[in-house]
Amino acid sequence: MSRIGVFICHCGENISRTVDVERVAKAAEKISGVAYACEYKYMCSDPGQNLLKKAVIDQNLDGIVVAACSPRMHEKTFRKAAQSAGLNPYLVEMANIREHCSWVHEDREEATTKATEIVTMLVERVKMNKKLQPITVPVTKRALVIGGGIAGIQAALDIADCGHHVVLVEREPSIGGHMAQLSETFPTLDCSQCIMTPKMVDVANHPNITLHTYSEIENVDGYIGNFQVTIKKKARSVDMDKCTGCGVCMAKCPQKKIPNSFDKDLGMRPAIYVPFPQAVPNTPVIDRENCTYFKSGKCGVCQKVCGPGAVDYTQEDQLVVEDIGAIVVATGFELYSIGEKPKGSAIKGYGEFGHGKIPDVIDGMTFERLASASGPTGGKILRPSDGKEPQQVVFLQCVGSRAREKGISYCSKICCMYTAKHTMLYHHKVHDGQAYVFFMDARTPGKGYDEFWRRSIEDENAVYIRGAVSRLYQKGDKIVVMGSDIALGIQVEIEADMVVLATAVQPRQGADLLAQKLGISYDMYNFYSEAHAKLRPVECATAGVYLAGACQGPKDIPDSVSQASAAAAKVMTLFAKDELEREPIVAKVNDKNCVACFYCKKVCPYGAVEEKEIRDRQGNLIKVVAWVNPGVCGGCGTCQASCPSKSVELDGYTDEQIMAQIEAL
Amino acid sequence: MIGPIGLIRRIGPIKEMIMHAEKLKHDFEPKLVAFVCTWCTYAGADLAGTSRMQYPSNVRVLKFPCTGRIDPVFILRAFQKGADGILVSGCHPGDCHYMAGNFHARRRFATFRKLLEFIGVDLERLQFSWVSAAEGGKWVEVVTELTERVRSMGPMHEFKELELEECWSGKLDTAELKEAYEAIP
Amino acid sequence: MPNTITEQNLRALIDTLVKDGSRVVGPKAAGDMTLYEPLAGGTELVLGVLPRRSAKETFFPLCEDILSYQKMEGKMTVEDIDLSRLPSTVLIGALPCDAAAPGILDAVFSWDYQDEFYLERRKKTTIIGLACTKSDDACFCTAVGYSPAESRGSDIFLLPLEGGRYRCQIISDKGNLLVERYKSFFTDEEGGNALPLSQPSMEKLDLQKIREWLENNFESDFWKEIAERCVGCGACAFICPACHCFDINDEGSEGKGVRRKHWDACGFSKFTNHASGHNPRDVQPQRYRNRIMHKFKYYDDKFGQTLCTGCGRCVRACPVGIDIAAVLQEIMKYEL
Amino acid sequence: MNNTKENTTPLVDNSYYEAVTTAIRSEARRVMESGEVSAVIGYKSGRRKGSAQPVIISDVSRIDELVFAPTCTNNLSLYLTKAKKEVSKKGKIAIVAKGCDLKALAGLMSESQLKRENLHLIGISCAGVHGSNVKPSEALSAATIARKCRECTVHVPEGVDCIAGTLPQLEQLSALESAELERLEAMSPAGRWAFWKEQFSRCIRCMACRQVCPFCYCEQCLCDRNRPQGVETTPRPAGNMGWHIVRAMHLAGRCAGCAECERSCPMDIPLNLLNRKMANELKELYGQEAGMQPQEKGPLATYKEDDDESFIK
Repeated sequence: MSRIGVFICHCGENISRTVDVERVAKAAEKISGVAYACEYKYMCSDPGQNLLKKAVIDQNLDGIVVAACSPRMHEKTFRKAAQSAGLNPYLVEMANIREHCSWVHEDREEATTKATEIVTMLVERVKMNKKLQPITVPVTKRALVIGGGIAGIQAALDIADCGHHVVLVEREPSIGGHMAQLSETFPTLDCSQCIMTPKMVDVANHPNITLHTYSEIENVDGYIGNFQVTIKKKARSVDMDKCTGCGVCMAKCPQKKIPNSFDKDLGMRPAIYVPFPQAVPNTPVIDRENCTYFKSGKCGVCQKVCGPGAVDYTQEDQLVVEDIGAIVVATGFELYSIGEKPKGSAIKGYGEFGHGKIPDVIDGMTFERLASASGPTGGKILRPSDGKEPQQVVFLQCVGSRAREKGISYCSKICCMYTAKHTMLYHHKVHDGQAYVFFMDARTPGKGYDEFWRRSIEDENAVYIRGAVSRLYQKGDKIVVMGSDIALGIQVEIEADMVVLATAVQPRQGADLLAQKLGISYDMYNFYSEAHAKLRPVECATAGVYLAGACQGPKDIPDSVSQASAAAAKVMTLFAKDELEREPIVAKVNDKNCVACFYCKKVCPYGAVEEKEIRDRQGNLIKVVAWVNPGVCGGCGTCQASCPSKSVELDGYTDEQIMAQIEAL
Repeated sequence: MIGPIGLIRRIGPIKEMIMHAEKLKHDFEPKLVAFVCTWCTYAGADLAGTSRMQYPSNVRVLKFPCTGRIDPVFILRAFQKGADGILVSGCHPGDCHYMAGNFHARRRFATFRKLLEFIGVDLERLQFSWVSAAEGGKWVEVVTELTERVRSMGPMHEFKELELEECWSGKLDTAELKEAYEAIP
Repeated sequence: MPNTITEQNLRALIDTLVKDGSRVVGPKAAGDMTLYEPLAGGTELVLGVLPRRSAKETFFPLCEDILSYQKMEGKMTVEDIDLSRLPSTVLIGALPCDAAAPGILDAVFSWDYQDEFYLERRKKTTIIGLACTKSDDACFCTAVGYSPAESRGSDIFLLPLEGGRYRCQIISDKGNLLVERYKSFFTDEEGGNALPLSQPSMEKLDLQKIREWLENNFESDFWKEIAERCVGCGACAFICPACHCFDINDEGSEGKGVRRKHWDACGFSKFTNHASGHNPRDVQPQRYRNRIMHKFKYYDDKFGQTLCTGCGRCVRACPVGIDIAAVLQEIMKYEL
Repeated sequence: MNNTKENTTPLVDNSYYEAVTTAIRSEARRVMESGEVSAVIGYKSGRRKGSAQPVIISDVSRIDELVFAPTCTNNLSLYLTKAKKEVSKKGKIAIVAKGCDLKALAGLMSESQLKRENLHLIGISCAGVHGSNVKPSEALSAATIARKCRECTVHVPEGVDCIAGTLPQLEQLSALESAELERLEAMSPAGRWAFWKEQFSRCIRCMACRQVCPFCYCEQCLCDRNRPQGVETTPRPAGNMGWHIVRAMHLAGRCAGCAECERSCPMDIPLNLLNRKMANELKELYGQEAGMQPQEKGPLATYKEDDDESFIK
């Protein structure tokens, strides 16, 4: 006979406003097997938890149902509380009468009935709950950081400084990411490269960091503490060990007219190249698509001129497997290309802004390269079409962002600030030029941000027009920008020399594919999802995977760096122990009933099912059965639903528990 | 994938009906059971809660780690135990927390519903959906639609009738039995 | 002395019995087959076909509730079945192999424990048997001591005559009572000549010898040889007029449910499965041996009858062609 | 379940059965005598004229008991599964298999229950076998042939070690089962429910359908489990419906179509309609069906990312 305790939470008034909690408690008392039922204002508070602990001891409870908020919110809290009172934490279940009841229904009668029924179902379930013991698994104290932008670099350095080994993987030939492309940074206008490159060098020199550039994640196996990550090192065609970075090959390469994507295609580079002079590692890569040797088999100049003999045309993609304990994902962002509709995206393009057709309509990053001292124009603001200095520049904010009808509803967060910065940089370089900004709102929350924005208007002469642009078109060598000024209620037409679009910040293309390899979730825009928006903002729901930077959502540099350090701290917390405790929600096989059809093995997404031989004492084979490796099992339960004889059961979600709930319908 | 924007607009009238119109009383309130995965749909239903969206109170939610864990027997049992409509909902393809559980579930239920259809169960009572953690609005839409549909269909007699039936030889031919039988809603 | 009835009147009698509130059970078309089922009227009666299932379920249902329970606020209440609700029944058109069975089963159901469910139904049922005119090569009633004209077990026994009449023998008081009450349906004419009855071909077996052989051959290789092929279903037991094993199951939840009694079969592996997981009859030959032992030895030892009326149903139904008559013939070949 | 209006003219000449019987015996003798196999699973005659029953022969002297006749209906692969632990499976075993039985053997190999190298397959060029409720002495005719055989696509087995007999010229028979399926599919849901309710109400839960099924080799059937009870064990309409739904679901994607369940049902429930329907659906949905060669994964043990999801909102 069970002795279940039922605790109904008012959640202040969040629940009790619509649910008659006293009535629910009274009804709960009458359920067979319930030994104690009560209601309380805030169950999650200290006194609330104490109430629960006291009842566990005084009433000798062997199961608990807390009817309160979502288990996703407080299940851990109450399980911990019960555990401290001596009850196995897995004998605690939560009845969600807030998110699934009081907040979504207004009729008090209906909500009370529903709450009572939810509680009844959970009471029946908890009767079938079994005591479970946490599973301990060893932790490999090596971290993988995916992405070598500022977030990835920060996370890698922090973890490495703590004494743990870090494997840093970057897709491009050099680390540095977007920050290496920027000219100056807001709100201080210090040079981006000046603060970025030392960190890049630190990474290269750090004894605890293994750097894989020009590499991608091929596959991820395993689980927290015990990942096996396969990294594909793309063929560089240059031997990293032999190359001294002298740069002769690049100077001699006859192919010199390849648009450099680092410079947003404004500058040119040879076929054997480093993306920018301060690249780390400073080892060139042969762009095989554009290399004459690879295209026609003729040339081979770089190999001939290379003193150390580092150029190797025969190099192939290489797969490296690393044992990893924790993964920090810092794959960053890219700017929405408005000219074309990204494949498979729900987002609609902006044909009306002429991007991609009118050469002097550029995006924010292109402007950064124009303004950068190391950029294609040496820091001069010259428009791409004819190299003239633009006298009137129009900046458009919220291109893509906050445009629900175009498919993106979020705010890209950094554009207000960088557009303000752009107007300043422009004004600094073209003193008599005029900057216009079309904007919806100026969003400047951040230390020193609003002051910075005001400066662009008050000191740097930028004209801010509140309103939207409906159309722009080429007229001679001018671009006519038609828009409205809603403050004055008039139509505006500006003949601009150049237009800069603050396009939306988006996750990297293929972010969803990486997420699928990692088994982490992502939102409708492909931004990675954190485990909890407020309380677990740097962890993924998948244990052992952490997030840093703009891959989770638009972020500026300080936010990315903070999150990176936070993720690093999470990794270090994990690495502080030799073993970690896992939720014991894993599948177990009943050896007696298993007939070894291995349906479970066929459907297991984790490869957790193995074949086990059962032998008698003399060593004779009795039978072969399935066996689930508890360390590898992810706990999805697909095996159980597939098992014809139900010889495999997922702890925590057994058939008995579920059937009990169904019986109580 | 349906974005939340589109949804809010679509939910509008329903929400209005619930919140502003005179609350409609129905002769029949169906019992709905939702089998959902914890990572996507359960979280989506939580989001509907935190966003204070309103939907009919007929649904009871059973939480599973993954749709891959949901056994067709549960559906059968729920119908036998009085469910008038059933919803099975999980993560969108590719979003499964366990990589592939929902893919397996998709095949399993594609097959199972064909079987139920052949047996003569009206599939209008059985809804499958993908509702992500971000789609509180879609959760509301799916639940509201199913509730209204099943309400208009009336109670699910078939399985409940079977529960009360006996083989002829075990039947006690009494008025009481007849009465009990006729009392089935 | 009313001693014949026309087929027309027989059917009319059914109509009247039904009208008078009796449950009338008899062979009735069910899809492509015939089953003993409650008749709504005389036209439903099918004559001259051996129903697929035996008539035992008139007394011993496939499944019946024996009590119900409910727990309210920690208190358990148990409600018994009101047996007075069981309807008075006439089993009509039972062939000799079926009509004979209840007489055999009475012994076990009223032995150390009085099975009130069986006995109450038995008490309330009048059996009108019918001589058999149609047999096939699976039939072997003659081999086990019965015959197509066997009236044992019937309260009234009908013998088909030429011209659509039946001669009726009143066997018991119960039979007499029924005939008295519905006298008008019967006539006291002699009727015509008796129709030829069926003639099962199998010779009479020496059941005593078989019993003795069984006594000495519990551990014979014979069992493996004949029953290795047995798949362990319950088809033979369930359609058998004499098999009477049952299981009791509680169905429902902790709070509310019903206790049910339903047919079981010794061929099932779970029939003897212990809670510990140990199964004393672990393989099929052991289970089949029990079937034969029970029918031809144990029951005989205890109650002096064999549990087989030779209806041949199991022979026809066995998915793997196990032929109990052939098994007995096999045993007969052995030296004692 | 046989249409009595059908023609009772024998479909094949008796010499065909004699030839098949001779071929089985000679192959069985060869592999037994050479010591290649330890036993032969085949058919032998029964008491009733024309009847046959499965037999497991491990003694060469008994080889001549083996026969083939229209009553050799059983799918013998059943005897190789774990459900039949009384049958010793040590060493290599020879088994007589019709085309439909061979599909079951392939399925069992896919499910790690059998290994091809442990089997010597004596395939039958099969003209068809009796349906249920046929008097054993009757000849194979349009009236007595099993419904499954009318639509057989595997008269001649493939990938076996020897083929017994040559297939005689066969008459094209009408596809009764397909027609019945179509009839049911055209019904309203309520009509189908009434049909199956009526069929299942006759079920006595004798479990013959399960026990003869080569794929029901579970150590413990889900339907025998009482903690928790997924399906009521008592033979009442509710549990019967539950059992048959679960059975069909568990066989979906596995059933090889031997229709033994339907033949063995003493209550004539057309169970193969369910199996056949599920096989059709799975073939249409995922392009997979039971064949004479083992498959790595059945349709429900795998998935494709672009599987149909038109039914999902």
